[in-house]
Order: sequence, then structure tokens, then C-alpha cells
Amino acid sequence: MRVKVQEAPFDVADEMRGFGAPGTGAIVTFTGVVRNSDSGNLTAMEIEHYPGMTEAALAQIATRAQERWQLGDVLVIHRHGRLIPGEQIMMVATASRHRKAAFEAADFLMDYLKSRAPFWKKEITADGAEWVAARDEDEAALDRWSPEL
Amino acid sequence: MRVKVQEAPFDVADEMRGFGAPGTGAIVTFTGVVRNSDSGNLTAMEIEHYPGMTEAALAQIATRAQERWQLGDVLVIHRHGRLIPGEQIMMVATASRHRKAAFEAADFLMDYLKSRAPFWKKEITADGAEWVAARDEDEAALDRWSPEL
Amino acid sequence: MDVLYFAWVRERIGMPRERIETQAATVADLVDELRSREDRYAAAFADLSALRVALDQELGAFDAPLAGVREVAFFPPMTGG
Amino acid sequence: MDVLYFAWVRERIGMPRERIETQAATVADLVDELRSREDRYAAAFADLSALRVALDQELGAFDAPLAGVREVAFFPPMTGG
Repeated sequence: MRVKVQEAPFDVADEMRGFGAPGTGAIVTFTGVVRNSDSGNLTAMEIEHYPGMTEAALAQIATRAQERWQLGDVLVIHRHGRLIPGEQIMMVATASRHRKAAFEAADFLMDYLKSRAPFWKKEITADGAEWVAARDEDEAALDRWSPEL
Repeated sequence: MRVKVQEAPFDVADEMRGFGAPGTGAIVTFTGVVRNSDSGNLTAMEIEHYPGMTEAALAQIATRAQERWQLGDVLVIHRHGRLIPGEQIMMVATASRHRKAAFEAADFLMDYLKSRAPFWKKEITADGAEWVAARDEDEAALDRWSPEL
Repeated sequence: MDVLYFAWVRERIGMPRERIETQAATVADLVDELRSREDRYAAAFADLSALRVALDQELGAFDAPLAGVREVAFFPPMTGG
Repeated sequence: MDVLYFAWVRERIGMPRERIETQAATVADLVDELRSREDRYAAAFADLSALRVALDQELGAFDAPLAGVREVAFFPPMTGG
């Protein structure tokens, strides 16, 4: 298991080198990219985080995934700082014997990262800056994994 | 959309270069790896396919995914021939604005690839060769996407 | 008509493809015709529930008509991925 | 006790952290104490349903006791991923 919180960009191929374990049959990766606004006027996305708690929260979420599914490997990377549209924000990867576990665990990691890891996004446009509001559907997505909390 | 059927190995990083589209916020990849048998005695996995029909079936499955979800990009690669444990067999990748569509579409592609694309696996061990039997649960997995057929 | 065999169907019949002149109206009729030829065909087509068929490279059914079809393929359930 | 603020809570209060000596028994008591200090605190803590709290870097509840806690953080719902 590897969890990284960093300002620097990451390279998916570099991060995935040697990922997995003997017996791995399925690897799923999710990569989040800074998406421009519908009007295309996004200058940057600033990501604030809570040093210390962030690492602990990501490690806790990854550990829960490992307790729930048989995973040969888990990777979570999340950036902070100022990013521009098209840049990679974060990634998760899961390795398992079978595809179902790898898919479910990656989906689970994303849902928990979204609403339980202490990151806050601010959108910077020519018109000013605005904090991204949490979406009810992201919170609701966690119910799928109940009884996890 | 890109669909490839090939004997040669592929490099995920090479294949993913330029993947996505303006507006992409989420990229999911699935990579299938030749898993050794539980007893660790697998010498090779031979994959037979139906040239012509294979390409058409993969393109049809990818098109269905594009009709069902808003995808900025779709990639499907499947190898045939003789592979050894640890080698990559196949991959799918999906790009979308939001993570839910990217995850679901990748999951859908895998379920359809498993049971609707004309590939047949044969396991070669020191004791002989045996065709891999289709699993009822793979066929049942398709019901999740009903009314697709 | 070209008839193709894959995986263990190919192995039991002993060849990957052959050209067959037939008056069979449906896939099932063609199967009956093949079964009556030789034991190796009878062995390959012993259990139709273990087989799939494609007509001109599209999955089809055993009661499908053969009129106009140029290529029929028989094979076990697929195991890709 | 160290009190930390993030995102718009930090912006409204105007600083990322401060050291507070308090006798507050619970998080809610601490919030009341802060609100009564100055308008900027009252503005930041106007709607508790829009806020989350962490006690020693673990998510907690507003009725949680503060005994033994060394670090309290206030912030809006998280928007990672």
C-alpha cells in the first residue's frame, strides 16, 4: 500500500511500475483531471489540504479497502496547490485476483476520497475565485458502501 | 474510439498518451494480467480468436458503451497467441466528464468482453492443456446491464 | 458455405474450417447433417447447450435460417477478458 | 489548544490557525465562545450544518468533549478527488 500527498505532478506510468503482486489478474486505475468549466473560463484550480490529517485519512481509506476486498496492492496519490485545466489531480489504483474486487475497491476509494479526505477545491476564473461546493450526490454515494462510515 | 486485436504486447503508458478529450475529468483503465494457477504450475495461456468477428464484436461493444454513457474516449485492446503468467492480456480505458460514467462504462466493457467477444483461453501446464470453461457468474454479470443483450 | 470451428470444437473435428455445400434450411439442420457424417462431428456437436454459433460473424441462434449466409462458425462459450 | 481553519472558514476568520486557552467542555461550547468574540467568527460559524470539525485530525461531532484534545479544526465539507 502506498499513499502520497504532493504538490508535484505525477506520472501514471512511473507510479504503476511494479504495481501488483504475485497472483494479480486485474488492475484498475482511476485518474482525476482538472476539468475546465462549461464556459471554458477556468484559469486554475487551487487545492488546499490539512497536512497530517490528509495522509492519515488517505491511509485509513486505503486500509478499509484492503480489509473489505482481497487486494494485492493499493495506491493513492492526491495533489494540492495550484493546478491548471488538463492537469492530473489525483489517482488511485487497485490490484486483485479478479476484476470485480479491483473495480469495486477503486470505486470505493474514489467515493471516500471525495467526501472524507480533507481537501478543498477553489476555482479561479477571470471573474474571481469560488470554493467548490460539496455535492449531495457525493455524500449519498457513500451509502452504497454502508455499513462503512 | 480505438479497438485493437493484436499478438504483440502493449504498453499502457504508450496507449494512454493523448487519451481523453477536452472536458475529460475522469479516466478509468482496466488491465487484465495472466494469473498463474493456484498451484503455480501454469506454463502459458494460449488465446485463440476469430479474426474479423473479433474486431467487429469489440467495436460493437465499445459503440454500445458510447451510446449508453457520455464518453470522451474509449480504448479496447485484446491480445491473442501464447502468453506467459504476468503478461498483460488486455486493457480497456474510458474517459468521461464524471467518475461514475467512466467507472460504469469500463465495468460494462469488461463484462461484455468476457462473454461476447470471440476469444477462447487454453491453459498449458506440465500436465497438459485445458480449455478454460466459461463461468456462469460471467454470463450472469451481463444481467446487470439489462436491457442490453 | 464456409464453416469454421474454434477452440475444442476445432480440436474435436480436427480442422479449423471447411467448405460445405448444403441444402440445410437452418443451423440446426446443418448440425444434424454434420453429426451424421462422422463420429468426430457427432462428438463435437453432442451437446448444443455447450455451443455457440455465429452467422456471418454475428452471434446467432440454432434455429436461425441459413438462406443467404456465407459463413457459419461453431465454438464454445467465449472466455475473453 | 490549537484551532485550525481551512478553506472559506479560514478566509472568513482571516487566519489559518491560532492558539486558544479555553474551558469549553465540548466543540459546540468552543464554537459559542468563538462566535461571541467578533463578527468574523460569527460569520464563519453562522451555519454549523455547513461545517465539519476534526479533533486531533479525526473527523468528529459538534457535541464531542474537548477533554484531552490538542488540535481542533473547522472546515467546510470536503471536496477532494
